[in-house]
Amino acid sequence: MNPDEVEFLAEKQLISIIPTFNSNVIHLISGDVGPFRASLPVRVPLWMAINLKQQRKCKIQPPDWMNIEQLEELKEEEKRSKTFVKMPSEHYMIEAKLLLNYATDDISRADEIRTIIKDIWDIRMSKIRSSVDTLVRNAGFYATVDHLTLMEINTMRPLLPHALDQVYRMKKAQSTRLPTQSTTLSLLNSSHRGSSLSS
Amino acid sequence: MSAEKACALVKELHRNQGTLPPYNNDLVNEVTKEITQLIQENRNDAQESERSRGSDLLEGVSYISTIRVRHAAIQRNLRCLLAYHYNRVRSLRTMRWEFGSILPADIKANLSTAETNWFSKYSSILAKYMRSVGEDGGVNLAVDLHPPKALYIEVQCLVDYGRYELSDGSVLLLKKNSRHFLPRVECEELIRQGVFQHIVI
Amino acid sequence: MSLQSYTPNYFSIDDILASQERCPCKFIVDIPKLGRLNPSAESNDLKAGTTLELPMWLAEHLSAGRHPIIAVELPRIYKEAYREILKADACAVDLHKLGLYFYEHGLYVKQFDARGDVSKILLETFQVRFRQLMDLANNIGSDPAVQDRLDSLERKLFKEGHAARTRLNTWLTDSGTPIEAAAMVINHKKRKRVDVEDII
Amino acid sequence: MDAVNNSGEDDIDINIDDSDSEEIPLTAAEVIERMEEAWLNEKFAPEILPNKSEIVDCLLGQISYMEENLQNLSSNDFQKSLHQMEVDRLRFIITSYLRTRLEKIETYVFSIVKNEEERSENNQLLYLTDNELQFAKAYKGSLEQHFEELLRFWPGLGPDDWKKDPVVPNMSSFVFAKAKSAVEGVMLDEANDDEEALVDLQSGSQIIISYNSISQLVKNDEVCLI
Repeated sequence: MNPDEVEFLAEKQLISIIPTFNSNVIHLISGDVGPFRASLPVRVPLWMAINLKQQRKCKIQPPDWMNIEQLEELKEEEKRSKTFVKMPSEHYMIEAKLLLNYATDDISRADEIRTIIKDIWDIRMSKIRSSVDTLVRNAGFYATVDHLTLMEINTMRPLLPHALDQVYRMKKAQSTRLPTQSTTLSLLNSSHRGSSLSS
Repeated sequence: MSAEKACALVKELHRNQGTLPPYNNDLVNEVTKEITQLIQENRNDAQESERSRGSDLLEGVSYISTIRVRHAAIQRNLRCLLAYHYNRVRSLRTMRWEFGSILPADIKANLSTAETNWFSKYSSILAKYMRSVGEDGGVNLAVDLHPPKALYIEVQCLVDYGRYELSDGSVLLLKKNSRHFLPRVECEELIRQGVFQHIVI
Repeated sequence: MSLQSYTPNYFSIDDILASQERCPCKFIVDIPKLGRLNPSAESNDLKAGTTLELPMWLAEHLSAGRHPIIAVELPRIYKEAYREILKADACAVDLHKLGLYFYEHGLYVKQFDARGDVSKILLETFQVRFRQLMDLANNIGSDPAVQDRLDSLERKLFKEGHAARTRLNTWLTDSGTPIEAAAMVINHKKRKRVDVEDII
Repeated sequence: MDAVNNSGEDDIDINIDDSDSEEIPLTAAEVIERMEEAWLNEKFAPEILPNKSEIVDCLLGQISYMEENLQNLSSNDFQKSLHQMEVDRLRFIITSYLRTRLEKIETYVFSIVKNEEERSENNQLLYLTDNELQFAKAYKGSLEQHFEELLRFWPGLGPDDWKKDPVVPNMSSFVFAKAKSAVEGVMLDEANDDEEALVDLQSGSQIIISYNSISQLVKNDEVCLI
């Protein structure tokens, strides 16, 4: 899957904005949003928040976890832990990327936050690489990937599943032969096909 | 005998992955000739084996293993021949999605007559399917290939394209290097066809 | 975009090319009229006892069934001497040089190896070499020369992995991913450019 | 602004034909959620899955209703652009889903048509929609014709080996999956018959596993692919 498709899935997540305009409820197909009252926070899907922000119609309220203290703690925990730590958001990387790109002015200490999140991502990526290697070496036919976010899982594609597919092929019982070969019987039948001898 | 020519057809596709080389009529003819000859030889030998088995006087000659070797060669030639045509058709299919229903002239020139026919047949099968989806006259599956990010995007024209009509009826003159700010849905196909380049700021 | 990882099928170009790889075969019976299979002999018939290098598709066919015509031997690169080298340090071996279709050919060859050693060495080699393939695809401090030492199956995995990594890097660093021209359209333009250069 | 007052929160009466064949009224939001899930399942499953035409048709209906209403809005209405964005997003999922299915139908056309005919004979749930089946048959016909034309040179009866050994999906491909509820006793496919093992999945747990171990669970909506 393309990373922008994963991003697309994450964009339906709700986030708080502070609108600079007034408007009635908007009846989207996916449900109602609003009403919008200037300076009163309201929850909208992420894609809409970015869209409104680009039109300078709102400020975005960063999610609670997007602060230095909490992220530092998370980073330390991720370093200490052998397994993957549960992230405060299912799409932490995407939210961070979008907000840091489009709403930097709404986030305090944005640059530091960017660095810490990148650190956390990198630590997790390196854990992912060693687990992928272990999985292929052990020829495991099943593994849990709990606490990994969708974007992180997607970074294992296509290498991990495709490598396991090949391991599986190689492990398959010795006796199996490819189906393309014909047996002696059908061979003689077809070599006589159309010849005048076939009675 | 060892299906070298047939394999050369397949190698030709392997060397040209991602494009469609000219249809190799000569080589295809040589392969079909080889197959026809092998079949004929096998028939003759089968008859001779049968005849000698029928007569008590002669020491029977068995061509069973000869026939078997040739049969393997026939099967192999056939497989390569079909794989050549199958994989070419699969490329044509991809081209229908990427270039649209009208192929560039130099690509068209690389097709056999049968392939040209197949291409138009595929185009109409596909169009018929797209029209049948939903209840309101169908869905165009050749657009909306990417998750939408913005309603309007900036594009630069890469060729002198000429007049281009938008869905609201207005007409644009597309010149090489001209820049436009257009609804994404209106540009997507031209970007895929290499007329526009999407400018990301 | 491919729907799934490599799986051989009747129309598969890779499987056809892999089954073109040869192995030594000894004829058990005479084959009248087919002396021409042996380029170094001039007789009309092919005599029992002759050993020839036959492509796998033919070897497989002629050795099958209740009345095999030939006995197939292991190709050199799957014999013990080479297996020992692979066991010692699979990562150091230039598989590409050993056989373009090292794994695919091996998967055919293993049916002629009753003891299962070939099967085992294929799997072990793949598993041991996977890490360097993955690192290479992810651009992480791997020697780029490694790419030339991959066999065709590994090369396929590398290409897919590398393409995915490039998309991810673009996503991580750029503000938005541009919509791009279709792959065949790009190839078509490239070729046109080459043609023009030929004329000039 | 009431021109665009559609059934955002009302129940939409669509009949999802589940195995227990109850009529479950769904909200539009739930329909979208199912569409997303169907999209991902179809994207990652090696085989073609039972069609979700009732969801697709329902959403397409919502989209055309919305687009009709949008025509009455002035183009600088900022609400219009939000509605348009949402419509584009939904259209992307639907078309991507349908494209994935078409691609599978083309790639595996011989086995898909055959399996579908067997299902029809046995009165089982059909996987393809009517128009997909029509497309599949026409596509198959076009290939057969192309090959038959090519094989006209063949002395006597032309061969049909290529029909017997069609391209089939690799059902043991590895996929990522998530348990929607707790599932007990998933049979692992260990490539060797003698090494079968069972695993239990907790609700919400994520795994990588070979598709044939969970294909039925995906179709029953107990597990989704991610």
